[in-house]
Amino acid sequence: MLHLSGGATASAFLLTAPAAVPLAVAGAYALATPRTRPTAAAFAAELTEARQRASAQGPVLLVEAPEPDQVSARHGQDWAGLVSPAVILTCGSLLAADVDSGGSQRAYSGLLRADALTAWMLLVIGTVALIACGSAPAYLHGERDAGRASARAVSRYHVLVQAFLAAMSLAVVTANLGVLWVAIEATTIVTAFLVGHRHTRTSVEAAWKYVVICSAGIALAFLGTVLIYYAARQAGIAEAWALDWPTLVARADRLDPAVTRLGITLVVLGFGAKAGLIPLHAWLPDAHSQAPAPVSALMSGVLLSVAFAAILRYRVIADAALGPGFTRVLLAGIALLTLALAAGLLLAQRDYKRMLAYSSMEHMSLIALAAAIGSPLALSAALLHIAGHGLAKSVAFCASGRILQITGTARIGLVRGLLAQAPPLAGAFGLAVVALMAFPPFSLFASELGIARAGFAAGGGLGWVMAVALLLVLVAFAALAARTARMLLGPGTPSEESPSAVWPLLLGLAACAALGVALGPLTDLLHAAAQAIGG
Amino acid sequence: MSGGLYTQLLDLACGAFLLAAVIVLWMRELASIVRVFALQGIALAAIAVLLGAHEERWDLIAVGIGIGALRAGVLPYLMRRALAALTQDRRRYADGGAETRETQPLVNVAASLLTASLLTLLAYAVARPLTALHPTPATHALPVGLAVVLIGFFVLVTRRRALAQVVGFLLLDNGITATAFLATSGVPLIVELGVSFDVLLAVLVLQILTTRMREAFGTTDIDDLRELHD
Amino acid sequence: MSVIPAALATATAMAGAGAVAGFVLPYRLRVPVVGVLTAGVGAAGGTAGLAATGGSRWAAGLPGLLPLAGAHVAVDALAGLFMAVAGAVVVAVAVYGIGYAAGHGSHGLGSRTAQAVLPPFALTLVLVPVAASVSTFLVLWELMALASLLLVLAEHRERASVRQAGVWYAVMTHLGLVLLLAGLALFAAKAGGETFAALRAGAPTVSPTVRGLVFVLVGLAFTSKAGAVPLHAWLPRAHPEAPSPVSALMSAAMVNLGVYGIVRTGIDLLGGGPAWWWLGLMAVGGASAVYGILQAAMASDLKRLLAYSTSENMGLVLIGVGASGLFTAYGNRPLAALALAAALLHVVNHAAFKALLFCAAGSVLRATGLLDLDRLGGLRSRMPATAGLFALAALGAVALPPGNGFISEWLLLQSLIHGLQVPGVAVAVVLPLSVALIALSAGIAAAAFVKALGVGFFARPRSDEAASAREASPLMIAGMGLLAAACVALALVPGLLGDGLDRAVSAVGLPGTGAVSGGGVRVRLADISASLSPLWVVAALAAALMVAAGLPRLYGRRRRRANARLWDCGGGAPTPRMAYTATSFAEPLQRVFDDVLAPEQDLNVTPVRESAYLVERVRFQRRVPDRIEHRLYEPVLRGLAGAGQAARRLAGGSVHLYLGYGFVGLVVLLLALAVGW
Amino acid sequence: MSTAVGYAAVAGQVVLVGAGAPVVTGWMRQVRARLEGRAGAGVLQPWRDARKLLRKEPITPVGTGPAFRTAPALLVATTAVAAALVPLLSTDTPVSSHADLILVVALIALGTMALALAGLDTGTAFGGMGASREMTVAALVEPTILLSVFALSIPAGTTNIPAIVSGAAHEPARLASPAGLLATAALAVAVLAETGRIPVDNPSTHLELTMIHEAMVLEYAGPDLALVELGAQMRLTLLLGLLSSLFVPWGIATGSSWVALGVALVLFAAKICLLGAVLAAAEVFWAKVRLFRVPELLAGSFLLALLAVTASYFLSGVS
Repeated sequence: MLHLSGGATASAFLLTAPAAVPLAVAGAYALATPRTRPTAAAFAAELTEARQRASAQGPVLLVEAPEPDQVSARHGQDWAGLVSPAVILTCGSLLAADVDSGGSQRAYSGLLRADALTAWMLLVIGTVALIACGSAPAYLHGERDAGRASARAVSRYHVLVQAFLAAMSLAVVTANLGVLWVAIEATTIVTAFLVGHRHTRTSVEAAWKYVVICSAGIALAFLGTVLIYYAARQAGIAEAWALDWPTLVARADRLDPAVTRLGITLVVLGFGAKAGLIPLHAWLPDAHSQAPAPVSALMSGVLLSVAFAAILRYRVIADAALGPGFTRVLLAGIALLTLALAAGLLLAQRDYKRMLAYSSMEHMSLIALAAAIGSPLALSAALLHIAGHGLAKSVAFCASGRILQITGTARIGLVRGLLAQAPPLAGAFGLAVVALMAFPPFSLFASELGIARAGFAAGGGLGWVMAVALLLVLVAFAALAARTARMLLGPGTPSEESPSAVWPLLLGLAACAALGVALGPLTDLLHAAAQAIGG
Repeated sequence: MSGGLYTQLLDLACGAFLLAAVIVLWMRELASIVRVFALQGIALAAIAVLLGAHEERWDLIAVGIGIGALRAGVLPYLMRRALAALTQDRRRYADGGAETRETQPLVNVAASLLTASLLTLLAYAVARPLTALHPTPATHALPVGLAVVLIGFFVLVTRRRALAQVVGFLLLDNGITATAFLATSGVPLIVELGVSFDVLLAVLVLQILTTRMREAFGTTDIDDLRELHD
Repeated sequence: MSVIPAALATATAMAGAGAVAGFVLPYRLRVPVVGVLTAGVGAAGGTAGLAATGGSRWAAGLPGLLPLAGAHVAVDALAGLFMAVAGAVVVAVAVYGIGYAAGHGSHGLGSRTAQAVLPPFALTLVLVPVAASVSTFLVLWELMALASLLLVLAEHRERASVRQAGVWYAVMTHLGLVLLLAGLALFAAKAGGETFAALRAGAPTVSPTVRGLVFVLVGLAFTSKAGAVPLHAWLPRAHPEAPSPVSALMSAAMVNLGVYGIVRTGIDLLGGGPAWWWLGLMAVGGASAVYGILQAAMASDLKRLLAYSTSENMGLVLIGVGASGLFTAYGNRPLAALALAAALLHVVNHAAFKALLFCAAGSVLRATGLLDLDRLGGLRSRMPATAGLFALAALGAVALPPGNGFISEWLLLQSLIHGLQVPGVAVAVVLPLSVALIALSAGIAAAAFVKALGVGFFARPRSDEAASAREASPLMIAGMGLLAAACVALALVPGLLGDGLDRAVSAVGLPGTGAVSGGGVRVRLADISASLSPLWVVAALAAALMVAAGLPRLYGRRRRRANARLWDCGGGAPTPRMAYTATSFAEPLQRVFDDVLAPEQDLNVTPVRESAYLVERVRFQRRVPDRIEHRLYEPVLRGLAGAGQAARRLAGGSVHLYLGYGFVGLVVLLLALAVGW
Repeated sequence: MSTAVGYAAVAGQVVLVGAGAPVVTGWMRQVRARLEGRAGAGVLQPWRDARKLLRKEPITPVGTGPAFRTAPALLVATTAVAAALVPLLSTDTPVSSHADLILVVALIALGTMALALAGLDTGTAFGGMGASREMTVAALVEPTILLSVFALSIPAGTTNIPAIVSGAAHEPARLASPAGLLATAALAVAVLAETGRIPVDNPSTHLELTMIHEAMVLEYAGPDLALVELGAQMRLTLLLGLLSSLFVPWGIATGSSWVALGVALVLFAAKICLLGAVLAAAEVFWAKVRLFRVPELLAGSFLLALLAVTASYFLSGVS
């Protein structure tokens, strides 16, 4: 691999690395798990620990004082997690340079394939992962200090996060719809333990809901995939290519409409579950509120979008086979319902991590709405929205994790005067929420503007849908503004907070703002990506 | 194998497959449910093998056997182990007896069966275009797969025991696999492998979570999982 | 011709430098540096505006900026007028702001955030009129909203009410954005392009229904920004809670942009419309004028009073704009131009005196920590400069000669009175009503500002804080002085604005009027003539005043004034507590307008413990709530709260429920597919 | 030549209003006294009062400020300027192009406001009370006057008073129209309110329950009080003159001849005396309205004015 002679090898490397490197890092973490104690004993200790916690119905502080030399080692370990985001980002940009004029790169006989959408998504994954992994050391440090994380738990955390990144990267670089499904299901399994990593009642509950609901949903998506495959086979596509996305797109007009319709419905429902769309959305607030903050950031920032990117891929097939009307109605309906639900639940929200989770649903439904509109402008806006939301939401979640550590509560009503207490952190959180409320210069404004413009331009009732959506967004905005203001504003006494923990957050905010001002070199990529999914 | 025999055997297998799903709905003792589920796995394997034999594709037969091993062997084994763990704990938890029975599903048995029949009808209605696209004995049986998917989902929704929910999820999965076989004689191997692996992992995850739940909540009644809400 | 881009680039660069300086510099340095840079932004923006009102034009496209749309900018005389006003206000307020923020610790306006946001806010005030496409406009509009929001929140550590105000402001401004976005996006979609040029070109092809819808949506949004009813609720909250320089900027520069928006979209881009648009706009304007000033007359918080007065003045401006549109709809373009000129002149005048009023109120706040008129008083001797400047501005606000407000209101009345030449029953009913409303609001405005000045600054201090007040710092007075000079200039020689005003009016396609020229205001149309010479009025008044003041000296024998105790009908030397308060001053008016204001009162009688017949304490409380808010907003808020509580049940925690959603969703969709989509 | 007459007319108006105002008040008091069966103090008594007050020592109550000291002079000054503008004697004066009706109304309001501020400046309960009531009344009177102005300016097509007056003098039919009558009635009520006469205010009362104007000026003494009184009397004269000019315009010089000016002077004196007598007589028979019912009265006149405008529009619009 080191000897990159031919273009094919290079592209194969670029396509493989985003998934392989995180996997390798995960493996390295797994091997480097501290072996100071026999594994079985550690397990037993952990088990008793968990039981004691359960009996006390709350976290019991079992502080294991780290030895001095271990501390630096652990810090290095925490920072090593930045390798994979860096690799994903690099591969994403290198691929972007290749495909931003509309071409694509293939490897392993089409199993892996990168077009502009892939590059775009890789860039988003890489950046969000950079923020999440960059703020992980501070978060883990806080967890260790509070005695909530043993060395083993931290190590397992790293392994799972890296595996999670690998699964998501695989989901965007594969061209095979079956592999895409496998990769997305894999994210569920990997993150289940991250959601439940604290062994408390609530985290177990969240993990159970997460796994059951997502697995059920994703199973439906598989059924849909099977039906599409069936339709493809009946349309005369060979077995090897019947799940190949480019082939399906090229020959979608020959697919049987009735079967495709059924398949697409199931796929939208199924991947919609992972994307936080109604009706299988309910895992989302629970999982996001229980997962460690960096993981919440990853889940909300990219996992949802990766799942949605799958829907975008299927949408191209469906539109070619059925005309745009079907997915439009389906997606618009789902988007509106989701938006209404998210807005309603934001209104009386009392937990700030759940608040952020519902805000994710709000934004995913906007993206879904853009997909329903389906014009080039709308699709570009959707992709830009994916990026902007990923950045802003990951910053918000990472900041919320630190806030949780500082204040010790996730209740909005119990947090006061945060700006006075921890100005840099609260400032980052506030700005992230401002970005999520779609104020310029953050890119979410530009994308919402684009979606609205596209929506009114589309006609055929979508104007009304857009109007209702805008009203619901207003409701969500009001709820978000009131809650956040309550947390941040007011008098407070300054507390110790190292500003160094805030740099990943500021980086994310700066990136989000920069995207909102000018896309610069990404302009072509965005347009090519929108073109790749039918814009 | 003659066409008629093949059709009859296939129909028989599919009937058994559907019947097993309905019986799961009927049963209350978790151990019996697991047993029925294993039988369904065998029926599923039979479908795959029959299809393979009909089309004279040895790889399909192999896949069928593999699936049979997974669904009738490994998965029931894992669940039985989890069940055994629950039973062993009886002394520690006073209500242990209730843990192995689905005493009070959210919808009672009679209504469940009625719903199952309605769902089957729905599956037939939905599957019409599927059959029409390529009418063969196999695709004629497609509604069975869809019906099992729906019934599995229904079990998932209405059963209160963690393990019963796992079974529901697996029924759903069985239904999908059956659909895949009946419609297209199975998806490509790499996908099939991935799917099976994922299902296995999902069950493992759920099993571990069941244990943790038992530790944290003292029960595996899913209805007690209500601490996270708005 | 290159003045405008150069000036705008300078302004942008200075704003950027100011933002950085606000973050980086230590407290002692940052306030003066940011202040100077902000003033620079204002000066540069004002220069660009003046150049535009002087006849320059500039347009450019910046496709690299602003994803998915690209930025388009253009400056014409109309934009120039608003830029010039904003720039001038920014300069004066920035100078004032240095004095305001200095020496009061690094909280509030002196904090890093506030100082860093101030220059960009000034920039957006200047830049909003520059936008020449829907996206550019909305981006700048929202940037302005965000910057002002952050500034409104600057003093959140001092008062809990700031948070409330901030949330209200944020939500209302977002409501405005939603309306604006819907309206403009719809317009752009139907007109086939989102640059203003495309909109202008495509407007005639858009169906009347859509045009009407666009106008209603956009009009609601812009009137909300202008602080007109019914979407005014943010204004009386945000303005009092913001630091005073910010209130001044918001009230004197930001609200104007609502008017700009209406003129730009309604008259320019949509190219005018049927009479009902403009009748509606005039109704909104008239209601705001009277309702705003009534609330102002009832308010006892000085800044709240000023905020409601902004509502009133914007109402007057909207009446003018509406009349202009109405006359255009009936084909009388010279008269339309006159009405528009009057409205724009009032925008300028209002900016001058309202900025000064808010600054003076800020000085009072800095000196006493109070804004409650009931507890102020006697400031004229402790802070004479501030009191004098407040009086000067108040004279402008009550629209009496020789104040500057009089000239524009006079012009407005002239346009309405002569509007009766235009045939049509609607006109016959609406114009007299508008005149009546303007007159009524002027009358009540007099009462309101007599209260503000007389109770707040005259008489004797009613609290220790007021008694120990100290005059504002020289920089604050200098800033106010600039504004006062503007007020005086506008009052004496409004003709200075003449050409600029004409060009602004002709920029939207109406003929120039030459209404304001030379030293006087002259209306000369086909068969009307009326004129007003402010300089003559002032000279005559001054002469008469000298004569009247000299009369006793000529006639009387004793020239020296002797001091004596207050007589007070023999009661003599009453305590400050016995003086009339703002609340009692407003009581008769409140009685008159009982039905409109619907005051709420509580009477609590606490009897002595031993006997039910002996009263220990009587507590009487009366509040004048914002009735529109009561009727319009509270049901919505209650409904939303109810919806929120109801929605919580959807996330009840049961995994069965959650799976049930999925199951039902699946079954419903399958059924739909089965019965044929 | 014409300018000389014009300047003479302006000067005559100002001097007439300034010097004649106490006489008009004296005349009204005399008429009233006679009607009430008293002998009365004589027509010149207000003059004698003014002279007495002017000779007294100027007093500044402790705790009052510049507003208190300048208000009397401002009151007189605004009225004097208004008197110069209103065509009491001639419509053809050098200032007639500035003689805008809105400006005149605003100048009168400015005087009212100055006095109200002075009342508040004393810091006494009475001063505040008077100011509050005065401003309440003024707030309602101002729109009434403006609307009447509006009604009258519609036929003339301008708000320039000389133009309105000369137009009316040439076309008497305008005044006899329903609009003209309604406007007259409305303006009459407004004038009563603005000048503080019964039934709105009682100029000779000092009861705190009822007084408006007097409460504001309680602290004035000596020359200041003289100016305040003079100002009030001038306003009364001016407004009566305005009423007469607008509704009985005959006799006012429209050209520039000394004879016409002389005739106008005589006729003006006669008109004012007649109006004053009518007003005084009415005051004898009317009672003062309760303070809190004053707004009803004013609202009524406001409606009359509005009706006048609408009627005037429809009547002139039909043709």
